[in-house]
Amino acid sequence: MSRAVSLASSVAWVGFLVTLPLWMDNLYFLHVLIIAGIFIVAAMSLNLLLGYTGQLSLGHVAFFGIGAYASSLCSLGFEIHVLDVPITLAPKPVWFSMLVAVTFAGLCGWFIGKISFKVRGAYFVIVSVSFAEVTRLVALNWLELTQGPMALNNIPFLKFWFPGIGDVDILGKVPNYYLVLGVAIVTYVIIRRLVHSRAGRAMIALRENEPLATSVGIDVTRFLVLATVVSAALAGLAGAVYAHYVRIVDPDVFLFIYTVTMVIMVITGGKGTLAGPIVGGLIFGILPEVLRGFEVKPELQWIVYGVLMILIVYFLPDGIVPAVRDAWKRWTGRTGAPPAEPTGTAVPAEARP
Amino acid sequence: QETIKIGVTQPLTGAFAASGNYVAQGARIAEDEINAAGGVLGKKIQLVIEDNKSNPTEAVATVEKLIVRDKVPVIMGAWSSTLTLAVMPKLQEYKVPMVVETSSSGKITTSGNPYVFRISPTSEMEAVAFKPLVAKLGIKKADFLNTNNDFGIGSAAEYSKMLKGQGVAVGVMETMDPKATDFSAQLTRIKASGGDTLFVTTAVEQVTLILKQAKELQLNARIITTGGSNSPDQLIAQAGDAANGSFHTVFFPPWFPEVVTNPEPAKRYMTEWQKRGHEPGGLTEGFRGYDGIFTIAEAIKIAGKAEPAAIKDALWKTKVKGVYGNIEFIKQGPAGNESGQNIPSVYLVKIDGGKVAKSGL
Amino acid sequence: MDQLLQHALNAMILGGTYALLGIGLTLIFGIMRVVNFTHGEVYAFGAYMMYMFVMLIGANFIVSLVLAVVLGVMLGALIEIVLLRRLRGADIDTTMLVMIGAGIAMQNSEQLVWSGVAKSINSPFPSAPLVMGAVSVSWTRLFVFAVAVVLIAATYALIQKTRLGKSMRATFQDREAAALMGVRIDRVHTATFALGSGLAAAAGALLGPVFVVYPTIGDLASLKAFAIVILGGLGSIPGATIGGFILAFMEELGAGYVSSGYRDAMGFLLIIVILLVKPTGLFARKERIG
Amino acid sequence: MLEVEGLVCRYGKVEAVRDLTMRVERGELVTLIGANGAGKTTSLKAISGLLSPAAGRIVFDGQDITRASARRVLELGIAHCPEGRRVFPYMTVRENLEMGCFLRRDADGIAEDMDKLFARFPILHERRDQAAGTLSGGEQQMLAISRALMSRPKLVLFDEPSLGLAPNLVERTFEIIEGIRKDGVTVVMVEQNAFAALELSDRSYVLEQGRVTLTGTGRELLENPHVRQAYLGA
Amino acid sequence: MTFEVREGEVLSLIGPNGAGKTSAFNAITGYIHASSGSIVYRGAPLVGLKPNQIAEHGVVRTFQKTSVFNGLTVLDNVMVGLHRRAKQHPLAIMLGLPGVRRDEARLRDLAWEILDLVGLRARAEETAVSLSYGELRLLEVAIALAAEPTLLLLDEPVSGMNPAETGAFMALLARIRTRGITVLLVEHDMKMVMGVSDRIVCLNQGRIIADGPPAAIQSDPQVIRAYLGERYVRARG
Ligand SMILES: Nc1ncnc2c1ncn2[C@@H]1O[C@H](COP(=O)(O)OP(=O)(O)OP(=O)(O)O)[C@@H](O)[C@H]1O
Ligand SMILES: Nc1ncnc2c1ncn2[C@@H]1O[C@H](COP(=O)(O)OP(=O)(O)OP(=O)(O)O)[C@@H](O)[C@H]1O
Ligand SMILES: [Mg+2]
Ligand SMILES: [Mg+2]
Repeated sequence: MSRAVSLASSVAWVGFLVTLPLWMDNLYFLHVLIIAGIFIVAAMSLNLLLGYTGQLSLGHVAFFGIGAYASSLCSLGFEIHVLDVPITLAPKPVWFSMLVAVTFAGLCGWFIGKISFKVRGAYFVIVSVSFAEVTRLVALNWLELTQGPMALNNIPFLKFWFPGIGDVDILGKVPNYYLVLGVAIVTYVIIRRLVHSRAGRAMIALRENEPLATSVGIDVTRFLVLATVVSAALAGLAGAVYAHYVRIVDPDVFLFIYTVTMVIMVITGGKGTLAGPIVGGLIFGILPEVLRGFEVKPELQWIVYGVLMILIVYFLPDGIVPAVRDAWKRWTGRTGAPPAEPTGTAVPAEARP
Repeated sequence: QETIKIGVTQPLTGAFAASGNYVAQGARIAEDEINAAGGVLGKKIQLVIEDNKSNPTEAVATVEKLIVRDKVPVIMGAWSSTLTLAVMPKLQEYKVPMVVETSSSGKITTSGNPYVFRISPTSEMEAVAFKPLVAKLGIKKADFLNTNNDFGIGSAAEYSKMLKGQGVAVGVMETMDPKATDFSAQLTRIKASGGDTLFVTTAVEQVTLILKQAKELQLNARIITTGGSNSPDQLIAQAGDAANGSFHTVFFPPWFPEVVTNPEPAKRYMTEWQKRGHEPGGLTEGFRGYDGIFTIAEAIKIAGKAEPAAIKDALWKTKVKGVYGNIEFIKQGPAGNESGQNIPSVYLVKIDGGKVAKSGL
Repeated sequence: MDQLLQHALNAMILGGTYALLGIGLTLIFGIMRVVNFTHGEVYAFGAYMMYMFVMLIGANFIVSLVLAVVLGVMLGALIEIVLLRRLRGADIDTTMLVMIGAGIAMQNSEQLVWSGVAKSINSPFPSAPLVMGAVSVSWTRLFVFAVAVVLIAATYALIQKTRLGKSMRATFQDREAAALMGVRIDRVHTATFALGSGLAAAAGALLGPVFVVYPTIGDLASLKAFAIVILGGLGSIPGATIGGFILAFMEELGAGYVSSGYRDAMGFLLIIVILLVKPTGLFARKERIG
Repeated sequence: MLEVEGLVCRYGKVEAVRDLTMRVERGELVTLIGANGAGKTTSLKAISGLLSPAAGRIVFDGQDITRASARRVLELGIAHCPEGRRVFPYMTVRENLEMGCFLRRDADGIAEDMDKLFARFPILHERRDQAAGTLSGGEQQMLAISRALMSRPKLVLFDEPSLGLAPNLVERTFEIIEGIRKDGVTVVMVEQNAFAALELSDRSYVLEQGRVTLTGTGRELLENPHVRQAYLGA
Repeated sequence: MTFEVREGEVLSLIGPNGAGKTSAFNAITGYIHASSGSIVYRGAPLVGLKPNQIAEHGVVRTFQKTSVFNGLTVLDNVMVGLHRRAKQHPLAIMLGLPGVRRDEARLRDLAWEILDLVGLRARAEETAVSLSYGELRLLEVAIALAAEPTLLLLDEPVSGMNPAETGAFMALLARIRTRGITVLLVEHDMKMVMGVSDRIVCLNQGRIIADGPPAAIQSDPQVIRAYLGERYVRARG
């Protein structure tokens, strides 16, 4: 796609999304879009790790949950006792809490990045899952701080001050919709800039061939940690937005299924592509609601969801966005399409060194 | 023909699935009975039942869905105290009343939410009712094992306060996650504590396992379950002889329907339950849904229209002869924002030789 | 002291089934490198089959156990043939995604068929426990432990003493070269997956009567199985066995002396610590660069 | 002994081999030469059953093996020593050799063959309990050759056996291959080292873009100006 | 073993398989840790540094097994190689400062220049997997060159190439030399080794058995016995 076409289409998209609440009066659908949007932000952040550095993080929800809890706790205030010494925090404004949450999630990302990038591949998968489980169990059991299974309730909503308009409450569907839209655009821009730079290339290089990447002077740990920090901070942002929208968080935000949802969005959309998580997020964010329209049992909906996932992997193994892009290339008759995937009966296995 | 929608949010899956499903089945019986008798205000009622998956955030989502998408004027739910507490702000936000059929935490009616109307007893009511039995059972030292949610923690707090007031020593207070299945560590500790009575507060699935595992570990303390969601019949069926000797509070004793305040609706409910082939073990739970829907239907009748504000006002005037007893609401909580609370009866039963026996209360 | 002994006994018994679960997964994840999210579902399947045979059909307990395991093996073979065979050579993420999809579909099918309500299974063993001084253990758990030990030994022998074991290793190191040696690749894949699944089903069928059965029991089981595999080193059967017992002891002692709420966190903390101290896992393989 | 007729192989839409015809007589040493990507490896894979050809016929000892499985082809007596070594990296040298005779059941014969190979390649004997993945490139190649011989094949397909070997080992390798041939085993060899290969071979085929463009005895091709210019760098 | 590479020369390392050539490369570039001994480059000790830190000193290698970034285009492969020459701070990147864009443009020009040098300009937009084998090996060198080496280590760059392709590669090596880059070469192709080296070191079992100009090495009896073999000598003459 030429630059002009892509620019025009992104302007059209943003225009469409900005005007959507003006003519869409189905509040429930707006709600679905908000939740999908929050997950898209999380999926975009996951894509930075999964798609660009090639590190399969199955604990990404930990950062999302940490963001949600940090922002909620900061805005609600708390009093805890560490070794009988009371520590209290007075409630802070929501915007400030969200900043704290993003920073804190980023710090957790830094910590996890530092300690876990000694291990790669399958081990990293498990370390990340373990990290998410541990955070969930802490949220579940540290009653004094998190209320455990009783959930943090009555989380305040965000207030913005706009010049000329004054205070705006981000409460209810429409304001939250715009908030999520804004956050999503910012996330997109940050990730886009990152991947089209030295840093992004370093990450991709690590994914493609780590020994070779280090041989040309790329500091593996540094860029993996950078990717985790940015990714964790953005996921934390998504979590904070989520918490102040639904206004309740419980330890189940750390559930594995949410990571899975993000992974599904990234991979079906097309990992390592900028638009992939958005497309995947829209499909898998809205699909459950579409299925609900058929008035079938929820279990059946989920079965369809699972089967659909399998079919997408079979028929669009690289994800939807690359498939569409290839189709577009073929349609516009461009040459230089990448060679067809090996589909011979015997696909050669990688020879070991 | 247009119908009047009534929202129901129950845990149909997850940790509290058994109880949630029973409540939903009881609610269905009430729905059919009301519709067979011509519905309310000349319209049929229609239950919209959503599964809150035993999770507070999901519970909020179901209430949101019921109100925003299905536009129900009134809701019944959400079984567990935690789930109920979670959805309460949404009721306030959308100004829709909810009848609470199971939850026991005191906070629900004391936090100043004028949209909740509870027909089930609070833990405090239960503990107070239990007081005379302390001496009768000869309790000297008690241990606690409860879920670490509002239901379990609230109950343990009320009971331990009451017991201390009676001069009973309190040993260990162990908690568990509502989804846990292996309690050997907690029970080993409780055994080491050496109390004569163990108070257990959780849903029936975990009670079954606790009875079995206590027996395996030779825990000799008398086990008393509180909260009324312990389905003695199911315990007998699933825990076998490990259930013998345990005590259970219930709010409806189907084994002796003669003792209840209103035998008439109780018999109707029990007959229909049997006819539909539902689990007999669910009788002690299903009646909550049955009563809840009747209460709501009566309120709609009094309101004269299916609108949230009108129904809320009408609930204060509602009087129903239910399985729970004579249901009517008294005011609780801060003045101006009171919640409704019903005062039902509490019963204590004992399992002996694979049978449920009366036991004092 | 009594308390410690009791905890140790509990851990020993639990370790047997953990080991079973871990060995099953080490075959599939450790050797085949399939991040198998159906493992927990096959575990649940085994438990539900046990429920069906014992409680609904009223079959003999031992017969039911055998049937549940056999069906688990068949289910594993089916998953491999239908879902994985066409993905030969695909990367680890792709197969993982398919397995997640399959896991979601399976879990919800279970929910659809059996409802979300927990089921319990009666065991034919006397409910009075075996008492040894201050400690006691139920006969059911003892039986579970014995069967687990037998299954572990049998699997170990199968991998070590048979040609199947060697062809498995060859196949998953270099599929094409193994084919050139005369190994029937498709069969090895199916056999490995089926064997692993059979062990998961066995673990489910054994633990079903000890605890209760509900559709999501597989979730935590699967995560723990992954933990065990990592602890013991990918693909190592003795490793998975030891890992299973380590995890059980960690959990039980942690629950007994630290906090029961953090019971399930113990294993995960252990993984994090071990991988930090020894980043390549307990049993690292040598690889060369260049 | 081996006849290939009109062989066509595709990878997706890429036609790697188009219309290849060649024959190998019993006891012959036949080489295939050609530039990178000419389809040499693909042809060998088709013969040994790793690839199913899109068209054509492959007959070995009177049996049609066009779409036979790799196992069947091996049973009939064709061993394939693949390009790029392809040893089992996490198995020891000995285990690799044992895999080579996976289909054989004669323990004595196996032991005898293994001793013979260890005598030929003392370095393998020295490293018999080391994981094959840690061997140097050349060591791995020796292992791969030995492994192919462990099945006592009638016909061996060698795909670039001298790749990455030191000159003296290249020489040794060719000696070994000559030796194998002297033992009565038929050999088909793909080689980049065209000079040595042509010198050694009875007959040779030149592959260009999936087709045979030239054929003749090794000596004839060595003299051929086109071959000299394109493959011998003269 | 002890040997020295002189500024600006092409030094070849030869020796039987398993002699330790790749291991020596790995030790120099930090992929394995030498058990003892020292590696000093232009006065700076390299032992104990990580591969990327060693690359910072201008010591860059290629790999025995062909190694490029498979999924990227040829141009992007080289862009990755230019990592060391980029000046972009992560925060500047995320904020989208104009300096970053300028730097990107500069890198792109550098990348084209390198592609011209190795002769891959025409294939710049193709993904690396679709290159022929010979082109892949050129790309490897291009990536290494992009990292601005002062010492370039090549591990068997022409293995698997036919004589014609090898000739082309030798020409490239000559062009690299004119840039003042020192080259350390490991190769089994004697035509190449003898053709391009200033000096040859022959290893056997981890030890140096000969060191000298090509002509001397070719006739060194120890080298012939351990490495070259009789036939090679006969063939030459
Ligand atoms: N798995 C594959 N998928 C797609 N194309 C392939 C695959 N393997 C080989 N090819 C293509 O098929 C053609 C023939 O490849 P083949 O490996 O048979 O060549 P070759 O003659 O053995 O070359 P070399 O000398 O490099 O080993 C080449 O164009 C190659 O790119
Ligand atoms: N990770 C390892 N573990 C054990 N031994 C190793 C390891 N890596 C290399 N070796 C051994 O060290 C020796 C030197 O290997 P190296 O790869 O350096 O040889 P080389 O000279 O490059 O040979 P070639 O020319 O065949 O590539 C070999 O005998 C090899 O088996
Ligand atoms: Mg080839
Ligand atoms: Mg080497």
